[in-house]
Amino acid sequence: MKSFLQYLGIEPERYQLAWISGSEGQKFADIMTHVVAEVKKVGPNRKLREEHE
Amino acid sequence: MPDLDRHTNPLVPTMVKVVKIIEETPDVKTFYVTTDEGIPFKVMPGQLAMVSQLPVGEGMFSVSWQAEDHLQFAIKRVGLLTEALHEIEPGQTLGIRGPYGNGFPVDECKGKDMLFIGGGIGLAPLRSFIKYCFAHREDYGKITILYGARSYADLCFKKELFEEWPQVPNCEVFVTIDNPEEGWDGHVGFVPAYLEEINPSPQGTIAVTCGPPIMIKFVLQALEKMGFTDDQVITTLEMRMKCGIGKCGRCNIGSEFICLDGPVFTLAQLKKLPPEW
Amino acid sequence: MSDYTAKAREIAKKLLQDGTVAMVLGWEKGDEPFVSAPAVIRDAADVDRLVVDEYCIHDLATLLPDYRDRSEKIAIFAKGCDSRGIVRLIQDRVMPRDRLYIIGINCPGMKDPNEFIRAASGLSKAKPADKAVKCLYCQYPNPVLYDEVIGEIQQPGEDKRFAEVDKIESMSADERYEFFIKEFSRCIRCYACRNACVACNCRTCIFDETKPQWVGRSTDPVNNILYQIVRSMHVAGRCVECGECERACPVGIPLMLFNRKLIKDVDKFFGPYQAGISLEDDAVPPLSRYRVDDPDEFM
Amino acid sequence: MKVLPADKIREALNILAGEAEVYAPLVRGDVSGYIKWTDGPGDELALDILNTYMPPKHIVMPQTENMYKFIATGKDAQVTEIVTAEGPRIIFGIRGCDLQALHALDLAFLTRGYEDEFYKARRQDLAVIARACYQPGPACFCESMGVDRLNPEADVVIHVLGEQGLAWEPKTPKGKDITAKLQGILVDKEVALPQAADMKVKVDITGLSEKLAGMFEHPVWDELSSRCMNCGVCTYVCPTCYCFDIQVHNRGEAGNRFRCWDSCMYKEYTQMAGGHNPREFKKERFRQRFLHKLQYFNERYGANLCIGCGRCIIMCPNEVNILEIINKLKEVQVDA
Repeated sequence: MKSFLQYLGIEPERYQLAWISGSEGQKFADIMTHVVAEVKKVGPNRKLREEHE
Repeated sequence: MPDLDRHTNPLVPTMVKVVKIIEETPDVKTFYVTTDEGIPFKVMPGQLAMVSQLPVGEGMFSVSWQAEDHLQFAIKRVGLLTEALHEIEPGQTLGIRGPYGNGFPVDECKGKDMLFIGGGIGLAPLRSFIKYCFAHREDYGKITILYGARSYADLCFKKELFEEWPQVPNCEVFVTIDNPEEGWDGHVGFVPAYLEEINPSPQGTIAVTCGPPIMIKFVLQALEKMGFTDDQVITTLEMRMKCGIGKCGRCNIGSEFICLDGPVFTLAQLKKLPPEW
Repeated sequence: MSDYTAKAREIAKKLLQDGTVAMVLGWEKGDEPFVSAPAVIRDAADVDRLVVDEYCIHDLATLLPDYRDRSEKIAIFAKGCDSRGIVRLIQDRVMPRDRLYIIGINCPGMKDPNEFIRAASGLSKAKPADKAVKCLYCQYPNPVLYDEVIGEIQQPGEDKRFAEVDKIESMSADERYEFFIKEFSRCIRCYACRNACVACNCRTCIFDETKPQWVGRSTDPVNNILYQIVRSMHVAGRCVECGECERACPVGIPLMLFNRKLIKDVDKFFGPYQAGISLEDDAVPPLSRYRVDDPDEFM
Repeated sequence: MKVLPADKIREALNILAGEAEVYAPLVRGDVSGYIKWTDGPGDELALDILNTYMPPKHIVMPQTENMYKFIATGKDAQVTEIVTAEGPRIIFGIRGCDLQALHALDLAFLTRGYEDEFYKARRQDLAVIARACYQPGPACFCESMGVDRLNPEADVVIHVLGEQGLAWEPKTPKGKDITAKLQGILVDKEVALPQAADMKVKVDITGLSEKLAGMFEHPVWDELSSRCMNCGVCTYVCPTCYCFDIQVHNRGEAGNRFRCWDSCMYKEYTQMAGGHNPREFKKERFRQRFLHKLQYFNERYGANLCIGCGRCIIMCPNEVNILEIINKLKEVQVDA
């Protein structure tokens, strides 16, 4: 999926997937922080948004 | 720019408020809707209206009664829209457009004995006609109501069914449920079979039926066996509808549109149409 | 291919006459020499309608799901690509192997009747090609599964299937996005790509599902592309590269660019894997089975 | 006769586009259709192909058309705007077949009960510059469907003369208005109109509608539908297929309800919330399409819903051919 979205021109930073168990609170926090930081780097998304008037 | 309050565009809803909600059965609720200026439009028994919950969707429902100051819809929870409708509370604004369809031939039935045969939520459209007959009691002869549902809990309009309607002069009410259950000492069995037991006379009688397709099918057979002619039998059909005004295409049976030319047909009319219902 | 038709009629006649099958899925001629069209033959007396020529491009396996809830035995003609589609249907439990009598066709490549019809119609000035687009990169001209086979064994051409995918991959992200949005802006959402697909065999398609509705029905580039993302992901690992989706598309969207990208990725992450070439247990599509060592990269 | 010289056609379209939306037969990449004229790069005016792949119906019923906007907050909801797309539009170069299709749409949307106001808004200010069709194609059978291809009933009729340009014949007051706007570039000239070629395909549909009324349950539908794969290509490229769906789109509290083309070929089209589907299988949906075209529409509006343009034959991926179907329907025996 990631590779496919990238192929469509979507920045890979925007789609991340990780396995986190219910007991891994810290891992969840770390990954979320990481995702937010990565997405901030690429800026607001303009692609695949419904410009439906 | 069209006037939003008084637009005449048949595809754009008018806003109405839900003033009361009654729980009829575990999956049927009756909604009372109205506007500050009274009912949004007048409907004849058997006519339809498109009810929408913005933003969920729109669905066509039979108006189960037009009271003086509000319209009633008895709605069964079956899909996405009806599930959403079952979640709302009084005070909710809904969209409504209509009235659509032909409605029951109330004038043609004047002077006749009336036999109403309903199953499940199929009583909702019949109810508008039944109550119309009661409101114009002198215009109609003997009124017989036969109604069935899967269980006692699934019977709609219980208060009317058991308390009010049996009190109406020259009116008989028969109720049945599909399977025996504790506390129920009434009739048990399917509607078509019960109909044959009651064996009403076709003499000067109009039979009106509405219910699940399979019930309608067997009721029609039973009526035919009892000697009802095709002109004496009226039923209402349902189809998926989107526009309500005979344009969008899907609700046709042959060259007739259910939303416009129906939903009420006599069996004689139906037999001229392709058997696609 | 001149002798294929006679052989096909002979086989079909025998199968119908001795009661091996109740019907034959083949092709018959239309009203133009360049039209061969799918045909269902139930009577041995009608086998002379059958033809197998260079215009028999349609994947007849696409029609098999119509008969899934019945029990009669069906004879079906299958080129290399079609036979892979049949493997798919058997693996997907749409059609049991023993209800099929597969008459394989070793296929030298087909011409696309639609290209000819369009050229002849006066609606297009494009010249029809000698070989249909979907046949250009064929690696399986000979059926992978059959009860009987017609014709000489064919040699596949050089494997250049991913050349165009590689070209897209070498573009920048924005260029890729612009390219696809432009292509999909002309999609009319007729769902021909879905219906022409042998891997699209769900009883209720996600796009027909209304509770809830997953993809918007409005026709705009974004909803169109979302539709195609869902569709192609759905057949990822199950696409047999028959190219029918792209052929069926009335507005010429290069849909195989999506399918081949996913084929390439599935092969890279889970492979080596080719969909629909074997009925063995380990030939089940990678995304239809679970293994502890499945890679995360595809997610 | 007035003539629009070949080298002035672009200029004429630009003049008209200054006052109205002009839709002309254009080729754009792999597709052709009646596309809004902007004189943009990549669009090629296609007067030398027979017809466009996509029909002109979207001019009066866009594939996706917004109907109204709303806001729904908590228990409140209101319609905030009804979107009616009024304003002058011109279709340029449409042929008799597509024009007759437009008249069929008029019957469906503007007669028998309600008027469809969204359709009406797009339709009422529409001027038609139709093209007399002298060279029908091999899949064309419009004459059999009652189309007058040489004298289409339009505001202006044009005759394509090749290098000499277009003979220009205003027919109605609306057509005269349009002609007046092109005063500077139209020239008066004696020209010979092209020789009309005969239509190769003919099919007699007399009595077919009546015959079909008794064929609903005929087994022939099984055979006829066997080739079809139930995609919607034929319905979307058909200039007369007009079925639509009503859908909603919202983001947060605000949204809009729109309608979009729908197709009787899809299972979802008649799928009811309770689970019942009167047209569950391929045969039923296939039959619906052809009966609607050849019987139902006729019974209801007194016209055919097929105008013989041949697009469905040309575009069908599985070679379903309405002519073949009509001929087979005519052949079969119906028990009285």
